[in-house]
Amino acid sequence: DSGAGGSGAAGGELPEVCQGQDGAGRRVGFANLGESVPFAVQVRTGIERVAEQCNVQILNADNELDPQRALDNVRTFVTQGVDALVEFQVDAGIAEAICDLAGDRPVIAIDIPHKPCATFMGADNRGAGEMTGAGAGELAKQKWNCDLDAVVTFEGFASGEPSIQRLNGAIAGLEQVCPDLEYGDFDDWAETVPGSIVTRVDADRTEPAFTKGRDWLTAHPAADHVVALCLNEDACLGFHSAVEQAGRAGQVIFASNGGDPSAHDLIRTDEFYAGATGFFPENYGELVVPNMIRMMNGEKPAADPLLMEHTFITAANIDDIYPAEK
Amino acid sequence: MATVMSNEHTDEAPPRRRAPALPTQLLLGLFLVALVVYFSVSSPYFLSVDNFRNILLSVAVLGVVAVPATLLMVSANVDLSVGSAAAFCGMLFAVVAEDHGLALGVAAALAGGLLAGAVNGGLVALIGINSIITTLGMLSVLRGATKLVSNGQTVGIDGFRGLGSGSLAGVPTPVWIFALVAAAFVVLMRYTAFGRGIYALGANPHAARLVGIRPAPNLFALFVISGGLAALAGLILTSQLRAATPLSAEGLELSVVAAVLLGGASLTGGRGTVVGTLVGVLILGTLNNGLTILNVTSFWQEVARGGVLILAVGLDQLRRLRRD
Amino acid sequence: MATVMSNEHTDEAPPRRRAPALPTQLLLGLFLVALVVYFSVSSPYFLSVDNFRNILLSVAVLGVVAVPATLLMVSANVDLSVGSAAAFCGMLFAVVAEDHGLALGVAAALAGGLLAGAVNGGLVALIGINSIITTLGMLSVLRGATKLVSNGQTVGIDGFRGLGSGSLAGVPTPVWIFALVAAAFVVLMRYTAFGRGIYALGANPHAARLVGIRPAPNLFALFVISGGLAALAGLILTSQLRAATPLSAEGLELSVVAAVLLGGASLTGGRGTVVGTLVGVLILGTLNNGLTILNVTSFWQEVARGGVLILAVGLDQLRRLRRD
Amino acid sequence: MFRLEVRGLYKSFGNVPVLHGVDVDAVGGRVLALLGENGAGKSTTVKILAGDHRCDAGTISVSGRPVDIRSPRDAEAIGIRAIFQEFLDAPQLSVAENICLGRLPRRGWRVDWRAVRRTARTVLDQLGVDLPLDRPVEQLGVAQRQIVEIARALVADARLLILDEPTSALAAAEVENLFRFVRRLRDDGVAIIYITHRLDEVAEIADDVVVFRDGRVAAAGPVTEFDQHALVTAMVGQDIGASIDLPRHPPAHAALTVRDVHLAGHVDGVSLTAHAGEVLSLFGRLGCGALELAEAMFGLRRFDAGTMTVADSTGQPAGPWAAIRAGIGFLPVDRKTQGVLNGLSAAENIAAADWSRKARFGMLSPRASRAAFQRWQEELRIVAPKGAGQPIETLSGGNQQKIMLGRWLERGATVLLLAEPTRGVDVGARAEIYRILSDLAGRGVAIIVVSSDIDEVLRVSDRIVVFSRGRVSAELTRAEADRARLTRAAAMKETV
Ligand SMILES: Nc1ncnc2c1ncn2[C@@H]1O[C@H](COP(=O)(O)OP(=O)(O)OP(=O)(O)O)[C@@H](O)[C@H]1O
Ligand SMILES: Nc1ncnc2c1ncn2[C@@H]1O[C@H](COP(=O)(O)OP(=O)(O)OP(=O)(O)O)[C@@H](O)[C@H]1O
Ligand SMILES: [Mg+2]
Ligand SMILES: [Mg+2]
Repeated sequence: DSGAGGSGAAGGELPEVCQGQDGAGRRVGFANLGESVPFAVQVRTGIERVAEQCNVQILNADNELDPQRALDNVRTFVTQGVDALVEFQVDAGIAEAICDLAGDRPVIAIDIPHKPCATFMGADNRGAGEMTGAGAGELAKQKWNCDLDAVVTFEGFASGEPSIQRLNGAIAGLEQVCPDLEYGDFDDWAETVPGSIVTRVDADRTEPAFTKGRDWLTAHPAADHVVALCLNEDACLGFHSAVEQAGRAGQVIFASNGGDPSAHDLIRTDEFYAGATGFFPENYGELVVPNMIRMMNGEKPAADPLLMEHTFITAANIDDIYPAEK
Repeated sequence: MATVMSNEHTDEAPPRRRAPALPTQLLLGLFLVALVVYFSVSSPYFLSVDNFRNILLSVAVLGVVAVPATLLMVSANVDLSVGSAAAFCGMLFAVVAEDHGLALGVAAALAGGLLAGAVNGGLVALIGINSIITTLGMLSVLRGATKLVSNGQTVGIDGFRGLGSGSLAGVPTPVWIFALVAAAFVVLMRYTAFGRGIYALGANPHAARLVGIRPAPNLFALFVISGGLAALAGLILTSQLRAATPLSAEGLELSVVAAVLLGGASLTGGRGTVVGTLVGVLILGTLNNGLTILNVTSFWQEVARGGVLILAVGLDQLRRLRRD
Repeated sequence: MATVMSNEHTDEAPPRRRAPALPTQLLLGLFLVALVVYFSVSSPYFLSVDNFRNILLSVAVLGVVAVPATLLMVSANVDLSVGSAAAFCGMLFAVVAEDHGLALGVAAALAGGLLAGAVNGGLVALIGINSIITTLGMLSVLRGATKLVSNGQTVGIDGFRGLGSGSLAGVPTPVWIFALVAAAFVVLMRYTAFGRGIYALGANPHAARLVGIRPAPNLFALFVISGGLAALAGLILTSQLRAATPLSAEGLELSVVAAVLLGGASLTGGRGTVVGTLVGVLILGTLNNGLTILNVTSFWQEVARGGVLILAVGLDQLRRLRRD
Repeated sequence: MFRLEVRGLYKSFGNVPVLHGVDVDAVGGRVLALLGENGAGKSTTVKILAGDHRCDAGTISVSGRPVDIRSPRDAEAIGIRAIFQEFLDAPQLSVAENICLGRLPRRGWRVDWRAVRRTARTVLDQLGVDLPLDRPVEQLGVAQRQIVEIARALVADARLLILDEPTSALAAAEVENLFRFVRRLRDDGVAIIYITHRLDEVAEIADDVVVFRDGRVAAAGPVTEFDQHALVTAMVGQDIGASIDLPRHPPAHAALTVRDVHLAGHVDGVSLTAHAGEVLSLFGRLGCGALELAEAMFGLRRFDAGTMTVADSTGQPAGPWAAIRAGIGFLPVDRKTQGVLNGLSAAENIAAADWSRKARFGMLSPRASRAAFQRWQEELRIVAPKGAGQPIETLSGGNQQKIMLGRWLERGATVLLLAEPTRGVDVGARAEIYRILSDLAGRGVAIIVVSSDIDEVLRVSDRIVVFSRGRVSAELTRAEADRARLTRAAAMKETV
């Protein structure tokens, strides 16, 4: 093995992020969700950064949001004789097949549980969603006294559990702050509930959110107190552009999940962008890597599940969270 | 001596029962009208100046690349890399503009698009590689390059709203651009030696060569034009969304192919018109808009979109079958 | 009166002094070998029985639909709906099997695939709609239908592992199936009147019709076969994943087109072989596998995949250019 | 006895009537020659018989029983086999497979490839030709492709064999072989419909004639009742008189010169000069190299060695575009694949070679194309029922050929390379074309005709260069030339 060349800590003391765990000589396969998703790229970058500091060699693969590709990647990792797997793919349904292939190697699954074999690490999707909804609700209460005409979500209907959990959570979080409205029961996933003020839109990327968002605005000409809840920043960016272009700025409050840098400017400058629930994907590595070393050494992870702490990023706290951006 | 027959046979042809031929484009136009009527009756929000502006705005980007794609298809080629090229150029613009200002950003985007087009053109026109394979390859190359440029992140950009969000005389700038491109191509394809040469090349490349039309430079120019307009589309998109994302314009190529084929062009070349493509583009845009406004659930929207696509082309075909 | 000439040497063109042509397929095979050698030298993990099994397994589903797609392309048609059809049939299977058992599930999946194929075939062969438009429409319809069937959710399925995860004589079942399908199509395309009729239809439909080959039933059958094999692919996929997901096999159609064109077929019909397609499929699979094993980052992989696609076809073209 | 009776056949395309109630009888054991000017409706009639077109009205009966021909399969069931004026082959498939197309011999469920090859070989032998059985037909020349077409029609047993201008691309030897074959079939009781514009062939092969004019039968009867003059009169509708001798031209300066040209496998050291104001014919058999030389002079093939001078510029043109710029025009042999721009109008087809000059700052007016069409329509007697805008592929074969020629007249080429210029052109128009060529020469154009038609060469040339196996075997003035000398020189194995 060539090992993790040029590690930051060879021989010397390990940096603090490693929590005292040295992964020298260990090879870990990391299959990423899909490198076309900005969030996933940040997860990878973070894991690579910490792994290098802790002397773990990371082998990368891209699941490309394709379940079949995810299986192929596990097979390739096994052939390469990796010591452990970090699996980031959103389809809970194929967890079993993945676990079978992984054998008795330790597995950490990111953002969705792989029940049979893996330690869960990542977002509390439901909880994060509730935080997003509540954040939007607080602003709505302040601006409009919760007098809402409509709620619209931008999400990926076919992107599996995380999307559903985050948006169901967001609706629930909003309801907690602004309770006296007709939301309808979305607990078992549904696209529409009769009589609900919620419209769920299948658009988790910028362009579709822009186009469908504009169409939605056209179909709701009288709605001037609207809350928009987004699966990610890309979607909220698209709808935000649509709102401005339709000349309806000030009629919509935005809140998103993720906290990608692309929305930081809006959070700072637009009083109607309530904020974003930070998932801090760049920090996933700090939980994944040390715990994975523990598991490869036969120890238990520091916690199971390994949950990220979420923060609702607003104009008020963003400069504290990202001081370097100022 | 042989029997020489008199010519006094009845001059009348036997009675014909056929309807006069309705041109494909007109039928397609009627189909579009039918869609509009249907949606107008079904929703109070559909039939409004505002909403037509929405529809036009939503198809402007598609239109800017579908129009040159028509001429490409007349030449029996396709450019499947337009979506990736638009995304790549949009990202180039955002990244360069961030550090070096808007003007340089725009220049970089246009240069990128023309270069991508020149690569496609070089491979297809000079080396002779099949255009589907070439541009399928470039689709992948440029999408990867887009992500490399921004490390897979969305890049927000400010102060560049005019191209995407401005308007003149009540008509949004992207729609003006789309209209200008379409008008330019109507002239190019009908009234220039270049345009007619492309029709000739598409109809019969060998024969076209024998009348002095040079395939290589003509096709090369066509791909470069397509690349340049993909860059323009990428700029409009970035300006509209105020951000360049690594996934922008994904799948645009399939909409382009659908619109151009809807408009009566054929992949075997020699056939296709800008007007047909315009109607094709509008059918796609109207359908998306109308279904969303009717609040049709997304799964049914997907089914309906496919169905209407088939129906629009099928009607024309059925009519021909009946006539023959 | 014409003068009668002796006919000693009216026959053949004069002797040709060109280098004997290296067939496209052989060149492509050499390209595949070069890829394998390159990856073997670059990584200690590439060259192993295990890894070749990985590669074969990863292309089996693609192969099962790319083989019939070859014959479709010989007939100058494409079926862009195969990915959606596979997902649809896999989902049908999972949903029906959940309530009514595996046997009924399999029956439903196959029926669904054949029906989808029959719809495609009916629209293309009987009504005469362009196959790109038709199957682009069906791509959308079937993907929507897949989500409707499961309300957009993934459906897990147990006790159906054999098709996807079993193996015989060390070779995984999906690879066996792929091999059988390929062998059947070699015979079909070379030694049956049906297969040769398809070549004739693709090469010149008018000529074929005039010698009594009927386009409609032949093309119809072809689409039904394609649909049936898409169903088989969907079943394999579902068995491998132990779940049917609404997004499975998305974009499969583009890989199919790439593999078939790589293999030397042409969208204008009349050309294409199973062996060529096999090599095309293996090039795609080897590339994905090798690049991942070399730990090439995903962005660069995307660039490299596009580049290699162009290179593989371009080499053949360059060689031809040089010869002329 | 097989007897096909066609009565009152009507056919229109769109609103253009083409056949106005024609009657045709084809009888087993007799060859019926179907004659008429270009566009008279000959091909349309036989396409209806073959099930390729449906007629609008009329009856067809076989041996007294009415039949309904709705598709090619119906025609085949009756025993009708046809080869068409335009090639209908499968270009990517092998010669053997093309010959057996649609009726591949089988052994059990599988195609018996040996029998395929055997069958193909047998037919080709009977035609006295040797073709590479495994080569895709797209790699063959026109004449070889035409032979494949003929062979296909001969493979199956026919009761009615239709041959639509089968010899237009063939040299005399193949024609003679074909005739032998046709006579044998006739003697076996097959009915044959033979369409041609070569009246000498009529005398040689036909038993009966039917002459079409403008979609009607203008004359019909046993061949013995017509002399050539009567046939022409019936076709054209008036007495066009005897063919007048074309005026001769004094040769002027050299317009195009090639020296020591080598084209690997085709031409082996040929030098020649064409002068302004003369008609120079390159005569020879199929594959003699004259055609390839003409193609090379137009920039379609590279010289392996040799020089070329046109006007003042030396060197081989880099491509057709360069040749055209140097004032050269080229009429290809294969109209369908190299000539017509299908989908484009007749007018655009005639103007296409001149677009670069007609365009002002790149802009091209459709009116300019229409004007070009009108300029040549009368002179070449082009029949286009729908006018200048009619898509070229819906014109009759002979009219397409006239447009191909008109293209270079419109361009005003100073050197014209014409390969088989009257292929498929009717007698009247042929005389017209000869007269035009003579006129052009009189105006100082250098004309090079590549032809394997001995009558054409004798009629039109000022000077004749005979090719044999890639070399010049004789050079004769018109005064020196006669059939015997030309034939001998073309068959010559060694150079003089
Ligand atoms: N598909 C079509 N659409 C319109 N007109 C057509 C079509 N096919 C043939 N025609 C017209 O029908 C007329 C007769 O054509 P046809 O091919 O039968 O002539 P022909 O006697 O065979 O002539 P030639 O000697 O030149 O081959 C022509 O004027 C032609 O333009
Ligand atoms: N498409 C084709 N076109 C022309 N020739 C072909 C074609 N396919 C095969 N052949 C030729 O036909 C001949 C016989 O082929 P093949 O081996 O398939 O015959 P077979 O009937 O199986 O004979 P055997 O009894 O020897 O197995 C070979 O020379 C082969 O090259
Ligand atoms: Mg004819
Ligand atoms: Mg054999």
